[in-house]
Amino acid sequence: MNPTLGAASPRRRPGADLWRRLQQMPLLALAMLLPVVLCGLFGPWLVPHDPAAIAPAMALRPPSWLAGEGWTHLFGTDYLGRDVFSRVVVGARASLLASLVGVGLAGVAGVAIGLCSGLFGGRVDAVLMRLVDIQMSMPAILLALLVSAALGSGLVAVTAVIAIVFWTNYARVVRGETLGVRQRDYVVMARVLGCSTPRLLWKHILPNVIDSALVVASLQLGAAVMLEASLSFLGLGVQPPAVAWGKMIAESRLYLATAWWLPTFPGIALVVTVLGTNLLGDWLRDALDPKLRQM
Amino acid sequence: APDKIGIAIGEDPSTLDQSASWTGVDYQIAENYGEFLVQRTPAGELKPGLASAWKVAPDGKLIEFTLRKDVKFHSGDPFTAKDVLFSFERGRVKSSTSKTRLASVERIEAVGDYGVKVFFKAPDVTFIPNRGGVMMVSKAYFDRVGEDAFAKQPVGTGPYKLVRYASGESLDLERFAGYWGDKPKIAEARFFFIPEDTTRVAKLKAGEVDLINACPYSAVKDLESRKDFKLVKLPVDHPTMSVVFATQNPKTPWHDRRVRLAMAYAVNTDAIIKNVLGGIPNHWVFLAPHELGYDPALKHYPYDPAKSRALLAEAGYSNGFDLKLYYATTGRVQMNAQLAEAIAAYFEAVGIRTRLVGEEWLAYRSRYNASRKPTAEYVALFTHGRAGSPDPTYNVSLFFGKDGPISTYANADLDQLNADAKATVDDAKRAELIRKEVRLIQEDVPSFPIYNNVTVYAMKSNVVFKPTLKYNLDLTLVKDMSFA
Amino acid sequence: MNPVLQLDEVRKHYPGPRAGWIARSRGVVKAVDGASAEIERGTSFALAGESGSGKSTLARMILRLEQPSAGSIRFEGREVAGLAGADLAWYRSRVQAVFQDASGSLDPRMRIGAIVAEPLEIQRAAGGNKLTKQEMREKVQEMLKLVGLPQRVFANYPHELSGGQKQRVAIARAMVLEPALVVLDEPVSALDVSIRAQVLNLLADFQDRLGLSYFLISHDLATLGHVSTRMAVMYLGRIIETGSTDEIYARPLHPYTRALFAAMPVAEPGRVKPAPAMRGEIGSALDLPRGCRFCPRCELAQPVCREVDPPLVQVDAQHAVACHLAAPSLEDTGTP
Amino acid sequence: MARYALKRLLVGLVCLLGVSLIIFVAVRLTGDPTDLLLPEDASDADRVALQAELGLDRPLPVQYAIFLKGAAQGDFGKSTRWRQPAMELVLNRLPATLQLSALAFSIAMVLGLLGGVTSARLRGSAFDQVVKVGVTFGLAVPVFWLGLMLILAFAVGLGLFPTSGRGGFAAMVLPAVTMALNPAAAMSRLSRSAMLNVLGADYIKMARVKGNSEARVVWKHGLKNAAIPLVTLAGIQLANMVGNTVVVETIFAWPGIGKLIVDAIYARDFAVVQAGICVVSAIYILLNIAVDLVYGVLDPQIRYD
Amino acid sequence: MVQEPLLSVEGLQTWCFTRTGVVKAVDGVSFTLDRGEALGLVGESGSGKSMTCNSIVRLAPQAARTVGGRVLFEGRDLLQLKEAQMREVRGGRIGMILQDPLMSLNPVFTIGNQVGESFRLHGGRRSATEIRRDVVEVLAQVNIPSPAQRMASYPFQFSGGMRQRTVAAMALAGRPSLLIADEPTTALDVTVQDQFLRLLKDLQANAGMALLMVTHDLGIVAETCDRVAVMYAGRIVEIGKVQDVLGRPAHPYTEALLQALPKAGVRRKRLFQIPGEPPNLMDLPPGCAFLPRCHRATELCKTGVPPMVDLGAGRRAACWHLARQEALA
Ligand SMILES: Nc1ncnc2c1ncn2[C@@H]1O[C@H](COP(=O)(O)OP(=O)(O)OP(=O)(O)O)[C@@H](O)[C@H]1O
Ligand SMILES: Nc1ncnc2c1ncn2[C@@H]1O[C@H](COP(=O)(O)OP(=O)(O)OP(=O)(O)O)[C@@H](O)[C@H]1O
Ligand SMILES: [Mg+2]
Ligand SMILES: [Mg+2]
Repeated sequence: MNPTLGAASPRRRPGADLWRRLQQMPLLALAMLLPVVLCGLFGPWLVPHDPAAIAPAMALRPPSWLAGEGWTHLFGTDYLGRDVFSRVVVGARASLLASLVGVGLAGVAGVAIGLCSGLFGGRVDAVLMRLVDIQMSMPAILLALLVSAALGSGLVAVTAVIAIVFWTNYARVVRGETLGVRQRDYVVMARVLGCSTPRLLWKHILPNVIDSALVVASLQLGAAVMLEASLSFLGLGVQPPAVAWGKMIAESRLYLATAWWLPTFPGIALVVTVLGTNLLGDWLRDALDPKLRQM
Repeated sequence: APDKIGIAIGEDPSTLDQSASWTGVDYQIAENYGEFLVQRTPAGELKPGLASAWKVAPDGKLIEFTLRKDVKFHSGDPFTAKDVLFSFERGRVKSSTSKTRLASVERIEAVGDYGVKVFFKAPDVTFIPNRGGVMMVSKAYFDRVGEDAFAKQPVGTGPYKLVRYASGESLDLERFAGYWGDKPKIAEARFFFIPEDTTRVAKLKAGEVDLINACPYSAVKDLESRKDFKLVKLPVDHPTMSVVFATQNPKTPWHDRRVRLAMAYAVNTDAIIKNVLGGIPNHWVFLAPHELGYDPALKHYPYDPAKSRALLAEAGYSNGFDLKLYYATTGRVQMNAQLAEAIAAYFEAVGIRTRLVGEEWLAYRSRYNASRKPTAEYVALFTHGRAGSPDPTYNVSLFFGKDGPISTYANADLDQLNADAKATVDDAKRAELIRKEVRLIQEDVPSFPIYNNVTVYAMKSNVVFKPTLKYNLDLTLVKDMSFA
Repeated sequence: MNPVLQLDEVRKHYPGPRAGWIARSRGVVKAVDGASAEIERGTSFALAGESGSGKSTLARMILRLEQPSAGSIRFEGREVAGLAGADLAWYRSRVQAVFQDASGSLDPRMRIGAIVAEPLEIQRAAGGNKLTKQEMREKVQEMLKLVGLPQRVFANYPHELSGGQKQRVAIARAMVLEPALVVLDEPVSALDVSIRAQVLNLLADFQDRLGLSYFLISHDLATLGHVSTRMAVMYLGRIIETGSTDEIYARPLHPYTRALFAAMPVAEPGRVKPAPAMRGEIGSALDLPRGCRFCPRCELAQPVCREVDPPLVQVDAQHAVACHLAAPSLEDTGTP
Repeated sequence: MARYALKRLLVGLVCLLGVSLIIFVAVRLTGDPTDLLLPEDASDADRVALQAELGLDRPLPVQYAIFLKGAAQGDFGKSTRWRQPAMELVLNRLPATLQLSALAFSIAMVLGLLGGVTSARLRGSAFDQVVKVGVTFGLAVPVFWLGLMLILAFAVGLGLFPTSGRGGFAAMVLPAVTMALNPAAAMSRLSRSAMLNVLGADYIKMARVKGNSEARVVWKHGLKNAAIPLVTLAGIQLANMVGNTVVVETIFAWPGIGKLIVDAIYARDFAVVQAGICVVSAIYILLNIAVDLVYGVLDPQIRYD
Repeated sequence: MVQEPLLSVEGLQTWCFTRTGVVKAVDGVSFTLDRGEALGLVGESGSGKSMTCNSIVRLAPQAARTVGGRVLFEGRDLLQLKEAQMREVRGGRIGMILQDPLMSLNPVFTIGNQVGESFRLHGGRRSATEIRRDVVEVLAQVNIPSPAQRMASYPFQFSGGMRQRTVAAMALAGRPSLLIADEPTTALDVTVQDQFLRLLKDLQANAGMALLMVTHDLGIVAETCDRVAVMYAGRIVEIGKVQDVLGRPAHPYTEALLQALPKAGVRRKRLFQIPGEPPNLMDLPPGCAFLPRCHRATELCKTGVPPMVDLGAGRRAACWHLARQEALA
């Protein structure tokens, strides 16, 4: 619709397109997520203190710089005298692992089911969508509780719970997208060319519905960390010595009035992560939409 | 002074019917309107209650109760021996706790309207300390209203009657004008059920209630520093938070006494109590000082990591070993997870590679039951029976006896000693036997204690409350409250 | 006479629209209701008609995206509906298509090179050719050159191209297998005048080079007249007039065809247009009128028109029409 | 329309059956309730006897059949924890949850719509940015933390509202706000993007061309067109609220159904879990049907008959 | 006596500020329009026709800003009016028909409601019955059969032609003195288009309304308009009476446009095609914007933007060759 703006101008160098897109990267989102991801990957090597080393005599000290005691305990210490900063840094791994793997598993399952449902329609669609309905009609947190009560607690259980609770969203969204894409001219054209169903799914439909799945995923990452926190609140989160932000926040609620630094720093980490993934999601949505990309 | 009081407690009772009460919270509420045959004073002494007197036969197999004649239920029905028989029958069926307490009873007979004879299969020194096992309910009322109304709108003989109950929300009590005993000072009480600790404390701070129970240790310092509030600490002692071993499996490192001892030496329980638990709980070696057989000479396992490592090396574990430490992630014990983390860290420090396995209450309980098998590999943070039972022999058989239903330990010498002690009615002699038992256990380390529970009541500074001592429940009896 | 494609009384009936997404549908949409035509090798056949008259549906049936409800479609003498396996792959390689919306018919996630190569790849997978990757690449580049696109677009995505460029990509894709028949469903309607000319010229070039046949759909009569040798006019699922394009341009017989020509705007200032010989709104394929389907809008309608559906009658060798009044006595009764 | 609703109800019933089956199996996977019901020193014989009494010794299909038969007659079994008919317990607690959900829902909708629609209108403005941050906050803040902070600030600190419990409108404010924040954020997000989609449409431009004021353009011409996805989300949110009140109910000691079900899960009180989740699911299904019927009102092209 | 024109656009500049640069969508457009006159605005896609119309009523998209020029309408500069005053003008003195009839009607309100809204917004205080009467009247005026009944219909229940006529009815409701129609018939069938254009002409003649019609179909211009302006790359390159411009095009772009049209009779002749690509408005060559595609291009054309040359009889064109001829003459 806007040929004059087409980028096929004669002065384009190879790579220029990539550079332009890089420039439009959500720098803020990356700035937020990069430290988080670094912590997740290298947390144990970055920390000033052993996050598990207890020192009961040092319990519940406020951030050391506030007391003019230098930078030894940047974020203070917890009820066992452990360094909160180190725990927040190391906690990134479990939080990210549970949410990334959980959301990833949910995504794979949900996308596959959504694709089948949307492409084949009819009875397959009816059955799959009823399954989605059934799951959605069960309250998520209660479902999560039931699952973790059955699986026991721990990182694996939390991840499984996240996957089980979240797949339906993908299934619905991808199904809707597939229904739309399947009628698009390029899919029709692929059929005119004699495309086989697997090729159609893989080459034409999946690449065109995966965006919305990615956007859903980016939104769900935050929700997944929250679910982890809620499970911890109800007593079923990850297990020590594993550290996760949700668990830290949930456990520190006893100290809300007396040791503000306990919930605050993991809380900030959580907010930054969710904000980052949401911004990234917004950007993804725009960036992956070729029409918007042109503007 | 006001005569209405608001109280926030952690949980709903599971039943209102006092004859069916079986959990701690049930008793917290129900003992305000239901009563036992025998009473306890706030100081913890036993005194006549609905039974004005009782006589224990010399062989300990029969107790004869004489009932008060002036007692009326809230429904207006008089209290008689028929009610006692009915209550015992009902309690045995309806309440698992009562069933246990009445296990030693062979039969009960009424002697006229105001006398009751209880026959035992074997002497039971816990029967009177347990105040006669069940709270009294009215047979006449039951016959009149039937099961449903009886369970929903229970009547008792207590100083208060139950007027309203909203599940999950609150419960109202009102002074019973026809009460046989001393008239309590407070006319009305409302219990709020606030499961979240922080909220419960907030409710007190906001002035919405006058008193809360199970005040979290983390809030104690803050409340103590404010002059509007005061705290009452009640040693409940039982159960005693301990590290418990399933000792029977020879394949496990802790089958070796030295390893268990090493682990006891590895944990700085004093530091935990002081820094993590706010210095509030008690730390008894085994029994509380007021208990029969208390041994002042007995000392704690000291915190001695060097000795711990030496013992481990001696037992052949100089490189440590892998350990799974089980603990409960839900349930009513506060700061369980924190405690588990601390203990795990101490074990790690002497080379024991500890993996914490937190389980939700039921799974945790099931695992404990399963660990009674001699093949079990089991070390857990568990609430063991040490101090604060009706009688020390009762807990020893329960928790340390070979056939003890919740024992993961077996020691023929101990069993023999305990059998002797149980059969000894003479207190001094029994005390000596108990001291021997305790020393034996202390030496063999089937478990080692971390702390003994002290529950904290927090209240506005104008509230006067004397909770019942020397008893293993944190009762919240309105009759013992008043305003200054 | 060697027709590439023969349509014989082709029909397509859809279940009527559903009221809401769960209620049962009512009625039948007769999207195509008995269409017959023959397309000669190397020529262009054009189809005109009002929106919703069934042109695209017919095209979809030829492309085997839809099975006809009745009638037969034969390609090079073989019944299209019965093709399967290798035969179907062969058919897919012989019949190609270009649609109106160029941006819609190019997968936005594929690069131009991959789009144009796709028919080759599919045919290779089906055993239709044995080209190497390199040969395919060369072939694609040759096609891009033929349609007048610079080599560098090979690595571009469709959205980076202008509308005319995209339509040329779509044409390149259609031509890469050197098909016998190309179905063109309004290939230039969305394009600007200047670009339209480029694309039409391009199509003509390909026809000259490959000797292929076009089945062209357009409602722009000027375009259609420029391109086709034979044409047909559809109205509500039925071909109401067909013949050589010149003949129909010179002597439109059906009142609807006449109205169509009359309404066509011409860039000749001062030309006085005749009043439209038509009234009312276009009918619905859902409930067709009795008799002639054009008669509710026809200024000339006679009683017979309301009773009898006129068949398509050959008026001369080059011209057939479905109108009671037009064939052959229309001249006699006098035109309005 | 009635026929359509009936049809949907039937489908809903099938869903409910699926829910009950899943819950039935899941709840039994979580463990055996007898451990909780028996005193610490109970014998194995006691356990077996109790299992028999609770009917847990029978094969699962038989148990399920018994459950279904009872449920069909409105009997969902008796609570082992509270010793009352399970459905009675659930229904007693339901009004509190519905009340809270309704208020929280209203707050979420008003906040979410106002925020989302206005930031769509003022796209790129400072307001838009503020809403964006607010939305993220709403999506990132753990509910329990928020609830406790609100209690500390508004109940303990300022004394404006009660800390907890049920009683009067004031008591509902804090829990409702706590519950509303997350859905409000989601609503605001969705209404912003739905509104942006709609605001680009030609009929919106047409409305401007006609001389409508900007407010009328947005709230009259825009909102009704953006409404379908919003109504869908709203329906899901309202339904989810009923089921996801657990945390808020725990913190605010709100005597609702969520806390009941969680307690029941912990107590392995199968009957209450089953009854509770079935009720919540039924509400969800009914709300969904209602949402579909609302579609018909909003979009003239959708007609059910 | 020279009558003041109804609309006089002078040096209008509307630029789009995008992430990648500034698009000078409208860059110095000037024209006048008298009362009762019909002016066609033609040019290829993206040449700035819609942007010009939108700028007149100040409804250009968010990214766009009118950075220069004046729009004198009935003596007032529309660009200086307050938003509230502008709302009075929109839909009141100036009616507008947007491109796509399917999309211009709000799908969730009835036809009656939407047409009525135009009356409510511009007719002063009137009762519901009065408005209803007006709606019926205007719907009848645009040939909607049984308007009283069809008022309760929703847009999807109308055919494309009926929808288009409803949009016209809304535009007419305020009794405008100027009607702007932006490609009013692109989505329509020829027969329906024909009907609609006839209607538009009738209304214009009967109500004495001026018409500014955007299209890229020269045929439509020939049939409907008195004068025509040809746009290329954000500027008007030629303007004059329809017969003159289409009959003897002065600007090479106009000429090319006419040649590229397929002629119904002439089959299989190669069509004239304008070489090259449409211009990139973000990156125009320094001289004449049409230069890269122009067959007359010379070095002269690179010297700068060609000036408007008056060719007499209200005809003007912007081409360096014409300028030179004039200079020589
Ligand atoms: N899948 C379908 N189900 C039901 N009806 C359909 C379907 N596809 C097309 N139709 C109907 O068939 C009729 C013919 O449609 P078709 O798309 O073939 O028309 P067309 O002549 O190509 O129109 P246009 O010029 O607008 O492209 C229309 O009334 C349309 O609504
Ligand atoms: N929001 C926008 N951001 C950037 N550029 C824009 C925007 N809107 C329009 N343009 C550009 O402004 C120029 C003029 O657009 P306009 O819509 O006026 O063209 P037009 O002549 O009406 O074309 P058409 O015939 O396709 O309707 C185009 O090049 C277009 O790309
Ligand atoms: Mg079509
Ligand atoms: Mg335009």
